[in-house]
Amino acid sequence: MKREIPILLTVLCGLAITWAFFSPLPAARAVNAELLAWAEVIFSVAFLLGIANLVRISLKQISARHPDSIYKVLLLLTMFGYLAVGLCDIHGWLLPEGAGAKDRSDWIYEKFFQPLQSTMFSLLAFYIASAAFRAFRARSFEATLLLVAGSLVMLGQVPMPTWLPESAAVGTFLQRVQAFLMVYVNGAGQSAIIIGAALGTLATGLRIILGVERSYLSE
Amino acid sequence: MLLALQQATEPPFFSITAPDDVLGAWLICFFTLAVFSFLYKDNPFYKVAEHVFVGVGTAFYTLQYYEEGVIGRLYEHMEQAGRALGEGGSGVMDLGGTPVPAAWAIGLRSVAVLLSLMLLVRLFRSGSWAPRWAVATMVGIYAAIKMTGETQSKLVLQVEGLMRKPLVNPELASWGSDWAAVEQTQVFYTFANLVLLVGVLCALLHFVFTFRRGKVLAGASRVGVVVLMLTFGAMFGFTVLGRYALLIDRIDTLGDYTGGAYSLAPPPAAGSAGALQLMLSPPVLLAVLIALVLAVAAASRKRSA
Amino acid sequence: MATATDFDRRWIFLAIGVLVLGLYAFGSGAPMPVSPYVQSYFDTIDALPEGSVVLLAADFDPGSAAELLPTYQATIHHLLLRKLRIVNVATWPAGPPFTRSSFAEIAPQYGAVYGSDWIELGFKAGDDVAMGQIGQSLLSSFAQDDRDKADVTSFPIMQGISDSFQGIALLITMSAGYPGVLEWIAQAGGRYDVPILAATTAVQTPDLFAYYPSQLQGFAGAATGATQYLQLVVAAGVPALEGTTTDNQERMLIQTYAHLLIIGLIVTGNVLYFLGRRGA
Amino acid sequence: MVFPAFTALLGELFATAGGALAMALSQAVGSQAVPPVESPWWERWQETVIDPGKLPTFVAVVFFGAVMFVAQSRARRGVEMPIRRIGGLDAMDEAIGRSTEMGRPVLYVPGIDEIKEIQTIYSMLILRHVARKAAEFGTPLIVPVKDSVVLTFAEEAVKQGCLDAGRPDAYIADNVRYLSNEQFAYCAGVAGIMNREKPAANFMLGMFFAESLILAETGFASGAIQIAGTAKQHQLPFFVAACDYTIIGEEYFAVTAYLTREPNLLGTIRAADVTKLLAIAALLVATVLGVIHAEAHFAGRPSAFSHYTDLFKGVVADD
Repeated sequence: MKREIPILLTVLCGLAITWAFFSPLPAARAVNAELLAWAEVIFSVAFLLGIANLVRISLKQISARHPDSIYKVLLLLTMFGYLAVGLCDIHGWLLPEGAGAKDRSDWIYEKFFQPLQSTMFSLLAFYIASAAFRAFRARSFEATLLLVAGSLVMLGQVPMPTWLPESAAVGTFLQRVQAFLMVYVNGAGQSAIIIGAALGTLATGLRIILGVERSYLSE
Repeated sequence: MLLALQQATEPPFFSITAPDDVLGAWLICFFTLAVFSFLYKDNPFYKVAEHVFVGVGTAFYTLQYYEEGVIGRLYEHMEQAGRALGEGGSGVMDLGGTPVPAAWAIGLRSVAVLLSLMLLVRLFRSGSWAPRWAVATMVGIYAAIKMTGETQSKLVLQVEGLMRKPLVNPELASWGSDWAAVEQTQVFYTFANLVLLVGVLCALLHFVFTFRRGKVLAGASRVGVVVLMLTFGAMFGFTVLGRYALLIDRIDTLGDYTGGAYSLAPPPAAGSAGALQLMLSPPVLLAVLIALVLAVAAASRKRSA
Repeated sequence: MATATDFDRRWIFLAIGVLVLGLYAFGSGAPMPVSPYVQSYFDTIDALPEGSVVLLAADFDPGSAAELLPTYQATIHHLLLRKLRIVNVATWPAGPPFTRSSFAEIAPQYGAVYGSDWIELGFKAGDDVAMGQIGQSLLSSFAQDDRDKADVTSFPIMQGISDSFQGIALLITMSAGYPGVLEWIAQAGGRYDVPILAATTAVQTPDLFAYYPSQLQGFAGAATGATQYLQLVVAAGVPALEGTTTDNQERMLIQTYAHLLIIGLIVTGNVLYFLGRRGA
Repeated sequence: MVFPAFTALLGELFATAGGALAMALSQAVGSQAVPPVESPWWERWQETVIDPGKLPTFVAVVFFGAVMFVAQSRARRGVEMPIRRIGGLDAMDEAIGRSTEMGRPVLYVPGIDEIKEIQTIYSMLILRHVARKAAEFGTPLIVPVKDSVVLTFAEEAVKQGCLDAGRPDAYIADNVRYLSNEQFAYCAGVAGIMNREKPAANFMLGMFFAESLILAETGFASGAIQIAGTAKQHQLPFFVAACDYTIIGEEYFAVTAYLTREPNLLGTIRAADVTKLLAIAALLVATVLGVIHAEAHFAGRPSAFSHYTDLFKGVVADD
């Protein structure tokens, strides 16, 4: 009961989708669309569980007088506040007159979520600079190749400063070298990596839909 | 000069319909500067920003998946099927472009409802077997989707795509005259595609593990590593480009809010420099405040240490 | 380890901050040469006959909007300039707000009418699964449009569209990662021979060269591709974008000095490291 | 030629079975009628069983499955299957030994993705091996995780590792720590461990995203030997530039096969190798044909080269 039925479900759904992919029949498209909808519904509900986990851990830290508990309260307030506004927008409750359907959630999105996420990622520009000085060493032939190619591509992607003599010619030359490196050498490397990754996905996918790979079940 | 020009229309203090409002400007500047303050040291401003980010982020993605996965795929689907089954309805529904009897549509979709409910059991009894049925279904569907799609486009069509880059193109002139034309010549074309072909073959051979390493395989693997390292170099170059594009955009956003309309100070009398107004504009004022608080905290810690 | 690397890395952070802020306030840009794959992104759109329907996917979020929003808005300008009709979808939840704000600003400039010149179908969950469904049958993937919540088939723009991308001349995606252009190629390009164009973030751009030009007709990669494409669209007759273009050119100049600084840091870091090792 | 005979047989088999199954299913689902049966198997086959555009993918999947099955059964029967040396693996013992001499802990970061990502599952297999080595050397092993489900898997792997080394007492529950489920908060937490507890060996194996740069740099600055590995290519440039040893792309999957010698894994690697060699052969044939038929190809005339590449596109050229 615990393991046989789930594995049977995985194999049945996996083979149904595979049959639907290869079969030209109209019935295949219906089967494919239905199973895709199942996956979407289950994935959405599974995502709701993510909230339960986050709330449980935050409440545990608040009750345990964790030094950061004031921030955990802030986390829960902003989360449930945005959830409440979002739900009202989706179902159209308490809609202020003159405002579009999604304006309230868009406002929270633009003033809270957008600046926070993009600034978090922009910190990496600083970390790359400190890593460039402190950690990127030409310790081996391979690492040296990487740093040289990286520098070449960096220079080939940007306009040359105008005070540089012949900046236009140098700029075009570097861009041509970078284009050759990208289209042919990087093209070759990427193709090999992509074919390798596809074989990995094919192997793992086959083992999952034939019921051989079961490690995801033993949670 | 990139400093923002005066806003044409006067932005309201708070409005959810206007593209920009003063309260929004102050919030954006506070969160941007609070995250940047982490570069100096982890501090209360950063902790506020980090926890608001986790709260708002979790809520945002949950709303999207609720609206699409639960409302869209369940509620609206069942409603549509119900209308089709009703007296005026045709009894048939469209599913993936194929007409399907509405009764079947409801029956099949309720299986997804059942599986989702089994997933929720994990909230009450953590060790129970029920959630595994839902996870197993989802994993089976996604694994098959990925396997079929990627075998087609990343294996078969990728190899086929490489074949369509032949070594010889008879239509090209054999030698070029100036530098710009050299790329249109036969010699460059053949050399470039030879580099591509040999590069792919050697990189693939580098990832062959279970065959005995003869001289040929070891040599090809060496060339393969060179190709891979140049590829990683190219990716490194592009990552640097991307991160700085993002940083410049954040600084540009702060620049936009130095405009007078957002500042606490009233617009300057004609002719006098807007220095006071700039000082009290959201980015500048908040930056100074945060720096002051951190400096005072650092000084008091040094005295007490 | 070498003492050279023990010094406080915040000096480097300060150097980066001063460089970027200084150049942002006082720097000025210059036009760039256009790479072949960006030129073919422009030419593929230009070659479409008037009135063809284009599927435009906003697959990005705030974190990647800095690199993709300029190209997204320039593409909308370019499509409306060439009198092409746009069906907007998104496989990233954070996409639709950008679609709403961009069309609210750009559509009036071309007198575009919602429902016949463009339509917003909103977000579809399911990653590659969603793309497979959109490719398989667009009409059943979106029962209602995202703006008026009206039945999709009631809009004139959707009339000519049926399953397997029939009626859709071109697929363009603003791709920030997964799901993105690679999954569109797998789920749509691999099954229905619809031409695909993409604008991508810098991190994802190197992957695309393996697909160009056999499975991906053209792409505007990273801020560089965005700037070059903006130059082409302004030259094609979109004065409204001149401001954004000079902005982007000024940003590219900041990138130039930032890259020179990074290369300088790598070189000095290695020189000190090797001197330190030989000296110790 | 063997090929047409084989497809004829397969076609007949599929057409009858496939046709019946498809007919039953489409009747049940109520879609339009299926074409009459008497047309030759090839037309029926195209209508009912397999879309001709997908034929090459179908052949690829069936071929790969067959080779994998054969290789796995041979591996189970103990047929020796050599796996080439991977730099990062030999350095593992040396790195853990160094930590023991310096009396410092070992750090193992299993990536930041959930358990459904295959790289995270394989990272647990490697973690068990590293835990065994650490227990044998008697060095504490710290495992920070970002996902509560991965936490349970990691605890299990370390416990098993200590048992494998015959030292169940070496397992310290507090050393497997759930830090945060937010990417950069987790990264700040791991950086804190690197700076405070100063591990002398850092293993970073699994699925990483933008935070890999911060981990690699902080680890380098703390003076630890760093061995990193991931299958996805995006984070490899930073690992190669900042770490002592890097396990690249598919080498990552070979690590688990190399360490565990599990027949399933060995069979998979073997099948991937055989398919790669076949892809290389197919490419070489295409190159030769391409040179011979260059004029025809660019003039758009059908030639042996165009027929050959069409095979991979699945378009059956009706010449």
